[in-house]
Amino acid sequence: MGAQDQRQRWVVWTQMDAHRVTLGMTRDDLRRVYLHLQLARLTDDRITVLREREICPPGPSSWGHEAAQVGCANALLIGQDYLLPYYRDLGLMLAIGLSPLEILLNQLGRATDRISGGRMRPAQWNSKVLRVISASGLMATQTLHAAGIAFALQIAQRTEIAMTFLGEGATSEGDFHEALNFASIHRLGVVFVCENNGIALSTPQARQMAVPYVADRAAAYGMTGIVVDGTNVLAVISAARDAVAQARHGGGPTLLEIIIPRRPAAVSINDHSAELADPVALFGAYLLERGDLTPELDRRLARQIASELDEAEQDALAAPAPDLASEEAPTLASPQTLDGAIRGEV
Amino acid sequence: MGAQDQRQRWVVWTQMDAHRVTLGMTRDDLRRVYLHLQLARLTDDRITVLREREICPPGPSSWGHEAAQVGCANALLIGQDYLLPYYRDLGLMLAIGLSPLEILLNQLGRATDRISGGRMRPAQWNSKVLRVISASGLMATQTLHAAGIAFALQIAQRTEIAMTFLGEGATSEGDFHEALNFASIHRLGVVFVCENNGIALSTPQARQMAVPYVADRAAAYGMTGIVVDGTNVLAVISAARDAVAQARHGGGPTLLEIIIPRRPAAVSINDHSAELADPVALFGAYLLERGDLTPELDRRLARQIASELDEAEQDALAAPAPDLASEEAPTLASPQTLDGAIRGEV
Amino acid sequence: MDQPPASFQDLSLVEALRDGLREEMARDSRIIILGEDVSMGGIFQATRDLRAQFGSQRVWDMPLAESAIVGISIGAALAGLIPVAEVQFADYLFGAMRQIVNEAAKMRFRSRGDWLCPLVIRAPYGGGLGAGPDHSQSVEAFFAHVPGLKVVIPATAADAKGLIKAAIRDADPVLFLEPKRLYQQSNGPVPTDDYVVPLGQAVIRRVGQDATVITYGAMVREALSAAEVLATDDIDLEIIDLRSLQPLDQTTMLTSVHKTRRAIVLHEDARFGGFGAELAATISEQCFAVLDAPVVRIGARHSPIPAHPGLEQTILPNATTLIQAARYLVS
Amino acid sequence: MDQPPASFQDLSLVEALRDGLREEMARDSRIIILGEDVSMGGIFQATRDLRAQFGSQRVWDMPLAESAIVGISIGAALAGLIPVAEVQFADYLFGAMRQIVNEAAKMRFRSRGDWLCPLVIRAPYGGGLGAGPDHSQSVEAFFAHVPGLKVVIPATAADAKGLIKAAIRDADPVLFLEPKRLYQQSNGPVPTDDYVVPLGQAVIRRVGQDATVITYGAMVREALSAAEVLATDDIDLEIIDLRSLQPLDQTTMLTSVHKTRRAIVLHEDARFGGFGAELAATISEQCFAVLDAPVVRIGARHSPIPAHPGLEQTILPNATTLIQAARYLVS
Ligand SMILES: Cc1ncc(C[n+]2csc(CCOP(=O)(O)OP(=O)(O)O)c2C)c(N)n1
Ligand SMILES: Cc1ncc(C[n+]2csc(CCOP(=O)(O)OP(=O)(O)O)c2C)c(N)n1
Ligand SMILES: [Mg+2]
Ligand SMILES: [Mg+2]
Repeated sequence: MGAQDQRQRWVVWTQMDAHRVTLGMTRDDLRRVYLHLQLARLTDDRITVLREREICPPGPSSWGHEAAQVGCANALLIGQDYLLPYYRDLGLMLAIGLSPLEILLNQLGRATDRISGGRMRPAQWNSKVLRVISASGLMATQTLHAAGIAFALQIAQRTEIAMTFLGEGATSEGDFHEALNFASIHRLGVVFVCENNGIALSTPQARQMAVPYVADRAAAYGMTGIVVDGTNVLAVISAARDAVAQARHGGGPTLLEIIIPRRPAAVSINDHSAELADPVALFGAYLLERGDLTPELDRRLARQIASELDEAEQDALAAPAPDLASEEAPTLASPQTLDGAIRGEV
Repeated sequence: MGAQDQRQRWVVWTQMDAHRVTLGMTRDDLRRVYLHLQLARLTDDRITVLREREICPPGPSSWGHEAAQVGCANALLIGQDYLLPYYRDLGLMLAIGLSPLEILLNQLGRATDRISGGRMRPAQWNSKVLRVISASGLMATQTLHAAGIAFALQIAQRTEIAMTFLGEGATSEGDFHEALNFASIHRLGVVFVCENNGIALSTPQARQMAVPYVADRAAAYGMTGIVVDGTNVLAVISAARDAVAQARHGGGPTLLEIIIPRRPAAVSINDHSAELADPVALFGAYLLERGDLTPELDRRLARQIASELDEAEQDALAAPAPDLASEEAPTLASPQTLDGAIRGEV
Repeated sequence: MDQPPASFQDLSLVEALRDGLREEMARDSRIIILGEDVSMGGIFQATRDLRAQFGSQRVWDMPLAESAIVGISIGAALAGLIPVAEVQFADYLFGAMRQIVNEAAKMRFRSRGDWLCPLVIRAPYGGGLGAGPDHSQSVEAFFAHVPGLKVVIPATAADAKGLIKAAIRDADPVLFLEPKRLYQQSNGPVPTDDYVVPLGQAVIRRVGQDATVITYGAMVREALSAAEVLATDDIDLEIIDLRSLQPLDQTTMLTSVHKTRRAIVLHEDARFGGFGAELAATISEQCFAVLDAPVVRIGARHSPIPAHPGLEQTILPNATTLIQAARYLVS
Repeated sequence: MDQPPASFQDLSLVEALRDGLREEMARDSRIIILGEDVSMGGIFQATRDLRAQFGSQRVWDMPLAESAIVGISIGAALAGLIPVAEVQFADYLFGAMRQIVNEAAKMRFRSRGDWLCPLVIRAPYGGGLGAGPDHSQSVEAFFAHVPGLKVVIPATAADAKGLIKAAIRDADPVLFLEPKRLYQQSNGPVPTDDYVVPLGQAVIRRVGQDATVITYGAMVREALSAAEVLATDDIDLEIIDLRSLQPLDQTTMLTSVHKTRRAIVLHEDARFGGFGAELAATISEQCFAVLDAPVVRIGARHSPIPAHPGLEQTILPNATTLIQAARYLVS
């Protein structure tokens, strides 16, 4: 490990120490955060393997986004606040309570998938009980829904908030502007989280916008704009809690930008610069160093998750494929619209 | 005249003095500007009268917008730079060379109207020779066209620029965001002029945005944002020339916000606070005070414009109504699309 | 309505519509109105006085952004409100099409019924007012084609009231298109009591024997006045007002054509690819054995709609077009 | 093409398309390509290598904003370029609909011909790849209905090349819809020389006697394979590929139906309010006297299109649907 890495590590540890104190997090809290980070990472890894075996369809990875997502989850009242995530938010979904089995049923589009039951491609999240609004595959549309939900909550004088997620590419859409504008006019209780990984498919940020930070866009709306380091889960929790508190208590919306690290080309155990870019490894190293985690516990945790994933994989593979002809038909569209025309009608 | 008005006037005169020097404007230049302001005002007044007589259809007035529009016209290479105005830009059109007759033919939707020949409602400007792009009745769509034109000009390494106009209400549209974003990414030669009159139909600015100035939105794009007083035509010329120069020489786009005065309830000759809110009266008073205009010249000018308007009104009323059945049909839509279906085909 | 109600009033279409909105808002506090300039009543005064009556928490002026109007409404509906959004002109719906087609119409489907969008989008549509190519369009064909969306068009004051109530009470998104040239017209008596016109029920506006005219919106009036003229020629038209295009009442339409053996489909929108094509295709198929002549389809010429009233007339169909077509068909 | 050209190559649809783009770009330096991720070739690789060949001033990655892609293209066209814009999936066109319908399609009209928009909007459309409700839609009905817009859909590699050239050379806006499930398929030989397939000319893909199938896009293949199966039953289908919906070649279609006296209209899009309604209505009207049976219309069920391939199949039509319909019709 080079001197620079050492120094960098020291800086991060110190920041983390400060955050855990401010946040008042217990050892159990910290371990739960770490569990969620690992769960996100290992589930994503498992999906990658299943993709290579052509069992799961191709799709995005949440590598590097774990701290952003788990961090935000730690700021919410789960099951009360409304969530409008995007396709990359695997870690968010796991952290608020979806099980690996639910994730894999969704990946495989099984009949028992409660997310969409094969109607949507995987990772278009949805959960009635967790108040996750069903996501389309379109960029930035959900930001307006989030503002609309917060608007309704304000009218009803409720204290739940809405939190929505999108990539930096999606901020180029007109809907993003319209959503931020409306939310700021009425000081709505909504948090717009931008997971900025610097690229949109193949398009780098520089071809997407002329500003260094997405959060610079907050100025156009007189709204709070925050940039936070997405490798540091405690920093994310801290920023997300501030934004949520402001939203919940009438202080209006926040544009919370989380900088996602670039995935290093190859990761080896002794490569500490790679560790620094990996939010999961980083937090593990920190907890180990501070004695909040032991190597045994770490391994046990990984084994537990792996066996849960094994079981989930088996169950998901055994689950039945969906069947529109049966009981699910009425939710296809409203009953009336189904009557209209019959395929191959002669 | 109260002491405060006196003082305010003195401040404005001083500012104007400074601008005329910086701009290097001759007496003739100043008089031409004044002529254009008066032409805009008197043509608008005439249209109002014709509306009251139900000869012209209802429509927007350009009262108070004259200095904004005439000022911008004075920054352009007319017939070379591209213009994408909106319905309120009567003063701009007159200043770049449309005649009162052309305006009135358009108001009446006559066959000889070269703007749209009755295809569009009045004031949806268009002129091939003046490089004014035909305007729709939709808000903010033209901002993307302006960026697209500037983009093409940049690719062709030309030095013409594009200037587009819109109200503050129209900035809420997603297209506005997408246009500014694209223009700033490529540092295009385009000036976005916002004529901020504080209201959109019945909706005040406070229900349109949470920022005090439209120009605050420039920060979201890393672009130049300028606010200028729309009662002071020389200040507008100065700001518009800066923006145009920057656009023409590769410095990128500007969001130029011009604050339009609210029309005072009633205007009397001795009401100087009203004079201060009226960009035409204000500039006239300034030129009189500085000896660049005499009362006789002022009256002669008004008479000349009035008689031109009289003539234009007569000619426009005498002009024929459009006739789609005749020579104009081919421009209706592309020839093929006209063939398709015939009204009342049996 | 099934039973004729007790008493009637004479109202314009826009007044009746407003009454419907008012009664529903009084009935259900979840209903909110939002749109550009709605607090002062909107351009056509459909929401006049509602803010005064129901307060500022029920009637909201929106920023000038149509995608936001629909997208915010979707969100508000998801959180339990029943938004009635006004889009100032139907032509502006194209700016909200992404939210309408890809979001509102698909929400029930994609969430397996977990999330519904009980929202109404109201928009004045159509020509006849010299409003030009981007303020005169008929847009029903674009939306009736979208699975998951309902499309409703009243032609009378009574239906404006009864249908807006049904639309508001529907659990799914409804596009409510108002023929703006009829706003100020009083056409038919409006029942004073609380009634609902169910979606998906056409009505026979005139009983006749010689040919069936299937139409909706502003063309209903044109059809009725054409029928008056033709009656003097001994041509007796049956006139059906569809009222709702999705769901579509095929039964009323097909039963009538089985009786008259001749059909004319009439709408103001461009003929090519218009909703009339669906109607004509269905009738041609279902009444193949009984039709005495091809179904006649009348619509606008395939052109943008000019603003100048004289020009506009040369593009849009009207009673005269129908009269010519009916004479040709029945002769 | 009128004369069969000298030599042929075997290319996939997307390769032929790319060849067409490449040849046009070499011919006319005003042509630029723009869209999301086009410099790396786009999701379906239609623009691969074009940046390398023509330089960064001819191929532009756009921000993630579809209204901008079309609006910027309109501006560039007005200033003298010929933009060929890619919208990554046709479903995203709804986000650009305001610019397409109210701006591009009306520019010639409203300016009395002063300003033209010679631009092409390319978009992959349709299902069959398990891409779900908002990445599988067929959108032709929405756009063929718009006065001022042309709509073109190739079904073979050769046509992809010939039609994209015609679209680029057209003076007005053209929506070019590419059946994405055919991208990687080689279907038919592609002439190597410079040729153009004029817009508005249908082609007879198979000559037959018993019934005419009018179709386009991905359904052409389904129709051809259904015809093979049916030939063993002694049912002989004539198959017409429209290639362009606006302008529409009515002559080829009507002449064929006059010959076979039976017609089936087939498309992948939802049947209700789909473009097939226009075709069926026109045939029913123009061939009234000769039709032996009602025109059969086949399209998708009125539902969003599910992602799961098994579910998707239950919604979209295919060769089997056509086989059943043809047997019923001809029996
Ligand atoms: C309206 C729309 N346009 C384009 C796409 C295609 N698309 C899917 S993901 C993507 C890139 C998104 O990038 P970003 O917002 O930065 O999110 P990231 O995947 O990087 O997290 C694009 C262009 C889409 N799904 N929807
Ligand atoms: C897309 C669209 N939405 C709404 C309208 C209706 N409309 C016409 S003018 C106007 C207000 C515009 O206000 P602003 O942009 O401030 O311009 P101003 O008239 O004040 O100069 C509105 C809402 C429209 N023409 N287009
Ligand atoms: Mg990204
Ligand atoms: Mg304004």
